Amino acid sequence: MVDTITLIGIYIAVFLTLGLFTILYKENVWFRIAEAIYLGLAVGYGIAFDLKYLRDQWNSPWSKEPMLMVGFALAILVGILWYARFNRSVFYLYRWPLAITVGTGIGMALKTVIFSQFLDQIRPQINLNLWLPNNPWQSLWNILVFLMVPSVLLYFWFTGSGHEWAPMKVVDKFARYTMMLGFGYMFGNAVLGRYSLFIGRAQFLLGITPNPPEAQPAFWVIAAVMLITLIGWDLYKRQKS
Amino acid sequence: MFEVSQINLSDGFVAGRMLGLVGLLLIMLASAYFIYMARKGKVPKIRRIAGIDAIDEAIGRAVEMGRPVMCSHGIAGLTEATTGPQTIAGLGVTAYVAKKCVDVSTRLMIPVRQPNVWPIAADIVETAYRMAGKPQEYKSSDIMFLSTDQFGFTSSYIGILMREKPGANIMVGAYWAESMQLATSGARAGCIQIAGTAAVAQIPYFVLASDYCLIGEEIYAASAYVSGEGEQIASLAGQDFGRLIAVGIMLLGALLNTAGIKMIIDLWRW
Amino acid sequence: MSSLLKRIEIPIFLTIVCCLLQVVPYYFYWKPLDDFATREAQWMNLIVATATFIGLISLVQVHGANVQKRSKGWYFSVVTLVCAVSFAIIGLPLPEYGLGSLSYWYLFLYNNGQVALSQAQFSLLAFFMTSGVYRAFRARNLESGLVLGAGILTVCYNAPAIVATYPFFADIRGLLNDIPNLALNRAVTIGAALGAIILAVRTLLGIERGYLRGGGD
Amino acid sequence: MSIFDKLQDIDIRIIYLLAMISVFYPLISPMGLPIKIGAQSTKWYNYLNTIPDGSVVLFSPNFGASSLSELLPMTVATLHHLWSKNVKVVVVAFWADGPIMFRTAKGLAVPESYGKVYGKDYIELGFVPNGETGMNNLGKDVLGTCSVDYVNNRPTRDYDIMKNIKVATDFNLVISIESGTPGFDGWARQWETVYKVKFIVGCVGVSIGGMQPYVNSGQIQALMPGLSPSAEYELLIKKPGLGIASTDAITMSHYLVIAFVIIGNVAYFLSKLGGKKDG
Repeated sequence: MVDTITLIGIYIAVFLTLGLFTILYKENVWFRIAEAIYLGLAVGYGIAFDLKYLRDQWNSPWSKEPMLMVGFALAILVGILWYARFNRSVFYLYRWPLAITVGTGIGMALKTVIFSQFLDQIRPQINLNLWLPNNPWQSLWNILVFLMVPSVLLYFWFTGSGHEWAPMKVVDKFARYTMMLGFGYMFGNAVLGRYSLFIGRAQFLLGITPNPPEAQPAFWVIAAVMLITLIGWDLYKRQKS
Repeated sequence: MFEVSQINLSDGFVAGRMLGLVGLLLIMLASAYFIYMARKGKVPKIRRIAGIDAIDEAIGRAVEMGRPVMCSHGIAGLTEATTGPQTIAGLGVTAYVAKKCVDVSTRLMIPVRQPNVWPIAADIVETAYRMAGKPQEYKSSDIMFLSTDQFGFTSSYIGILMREKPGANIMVGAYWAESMQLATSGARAGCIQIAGTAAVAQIPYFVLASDYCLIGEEIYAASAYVSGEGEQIASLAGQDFGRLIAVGIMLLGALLNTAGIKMIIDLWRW
Repeated sequence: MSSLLKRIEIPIFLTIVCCLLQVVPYYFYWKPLDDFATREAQWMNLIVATATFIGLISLVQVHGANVQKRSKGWYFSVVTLVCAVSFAIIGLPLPEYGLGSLSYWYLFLYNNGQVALSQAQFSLLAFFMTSGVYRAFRARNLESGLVLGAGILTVCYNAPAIVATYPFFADIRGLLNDIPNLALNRAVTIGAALGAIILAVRTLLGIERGYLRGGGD
Repeated sequence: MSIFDKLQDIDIRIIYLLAMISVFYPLISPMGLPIKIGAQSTKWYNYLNTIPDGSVVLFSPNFGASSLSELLPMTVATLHHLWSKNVKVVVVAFWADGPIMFRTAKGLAVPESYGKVYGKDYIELGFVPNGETGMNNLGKDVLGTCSVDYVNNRPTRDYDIMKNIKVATDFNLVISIESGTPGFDGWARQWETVYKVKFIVGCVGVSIGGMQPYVNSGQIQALMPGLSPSAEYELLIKKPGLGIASTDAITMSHYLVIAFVIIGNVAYFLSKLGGKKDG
């Protein structure tokens, strides 16, 4: 048997879960309650999280040396400039922290994308062996990859009039077929992933171990209340009109 | 794959990273060259990108139906290496949409996830109103900060779609698992939808559930394309130049490799 | 003074300096510079974290106005505001005062509120997925037929009972995974890298307008 | 409107209701549909089996509440497997909610029930911020990056287990259970490349496409993608849990998806045929 507060917690969790699920029927008051709570909690969570981050950073490493302390204070001061946006006369100052953020971000992107997303992706293409006498099937697969990657790349050619060139039309077709197969595959995989999540929630609602068994009665009660009110409200409105 | 060593670096150029540096400089300089040529009046022709052309149509539809327009720049921040640039690209599209919506006097709603992106979105819309000479019509409450929580953002976004029933829902930027929910809910609310992302895993949902889809790098081209400015369009020629290098090395390298010549792969040791 | 501070060149200059600071020591190593770049990246994270209250301010602007005007559904706005403020306070990083992320009430709200809600919202995807599959998976032409075929074969592989009975689905899925999926991912990744590099060029040259000047001049 | 047109346009709420039934029904009354142990889970199982006694394993739960349903079963099963062996486990998360997620998993695979002692056989070092930069820092200096532990807030160096763990090379294996970034690419760049530390990855099903290149290149030693392999793994270690409990529901829901695709397409073709006849 669990204590009362835990039990209340379970009822709250079940209520919020089902509240969000009711959007599947239509926009309604239960969904709006759950949505409002979610919105509030998430904003509160974000603030708590960021402040904890700042405090942890202060503890280690920023409070270790005087120079770093100055740096920390400076960061907070620059950070306060974000809020200049809310003042009409100095609003443009928010662009300074923004510029620092964007500049650093682009810098970090520039140094890594060329490796992880460009050269390291080209490299396995170069390593393809198109002729494996002992393994004709593998040769065929390699040739397909050898053709597919460049054709998809060329499909996105933006400038000039290359796409009107007849051989390019073939390349474009081939690229589209490749993409469609790839998209289908990714989509098929996602079905499993998404159902896994729902199954997890369903296991919670049914109180299947290790979830608390108290969740199941809560589920039936709250689901019944929500269903009756939703359908009842609809019928009532239909009768009135 | 990553032979770059991070320990025991000595001062000077870093071995193993030179090919990257050369590649980076080549692509950047090529693009700078095309931009320079554009300033001199030589702007390359650009092919039509259906998804981007559809933005005007979508806004027009929303106006006809008397409904607002919803435009999202994705849910990523500005700093992450792969997603930050997508947010910037999304904001470029947002700027265009804002201008159009102000022109036709349609309400524009922008849902925001990252606190530090909110001021930019607000600035974009306010500037659009100011430039059209009607700053008093700007409402900061339409730049809606929803939540930093991924699914908190999603549930509110869906709620707004269902309640406000916008005529157009334009989403360009970095998206993760919420892509499917947003696109399906938009379709259910009857929006005409244009969606684009460079997050590969999310593209299939956008392809299936939206009316027009920008795939991968098309979103980076989008802000240049909609601006209609020569310099920006010219930068895309740099992108094509990089593409040409990639395709050339790939094809040649694999052929040589099959013939037993490992010349090109040795470049990776630079 | 203010007209000087207002100049757009200042943020563009900051952007360029911060960008180069990250890139240069990566290729041309000089320990003091590299250490400084690492420190600057951490420093920037502090600046980003400082922006956290913008969310709350915007929330109060929107929902506070709702409550004040008693506009439609204002009571939901009250709920939102109360939840936001109370969770933020309970989560303040002050364990000395019984607050913070390990406190009883924080974990109570986190586990029963945040966890329940985010899982529920995430799991709704299963439904959207099913209706999406049903509506969009039509073999209208060869291309949509390919999406459909690849998708349905993968679904078959992922169902434990199906693949246990018909193991050949595993082989088909292997081919789909290793050929078109690999090729697509690789090509889009390379293209996205190119896009990001060119976007950086535009930003560094100051011609990318979206993020910096509100899209105007 | 013909029956075929109607079948092409079933009310979305009926679809949702059937989807719900396809999951709830098998959970309420399990059907025991067949399940076959596949290659991925076997590889994972064998890989963990071959870790020599006395190894040090870095266990990294990099996910949050929203992915808990999909990743918890494999986390719990892997922990059962680890506790049953004579290895030391250091838990570090690069995802803010990671430490809380580990607590949930630890409650289901209790180390003490295997005679493991906190601080001697395993330790929780909490969350390291800044993603990949954090991984890099941890590799260079474990004690400096995590100066205090998560559970008691005591200096890390005071614990027995940390006596010989200073840098990345002191670890024999990294196990990362993850739902996004920071994740496998960070491990590849910061640990595998630099220190040649082997790593294995458990991920959500949707990530498998992006990981494939790394598995092909041999950087990821073993991959556990999503719930179905988790269930097989539970069978392998003979600890049936949430994964096994889910398999019927997975199969039933997938049957439903297949059925809808078939209904939609057959109706589409028949109505097109019918349309031609009329015209």
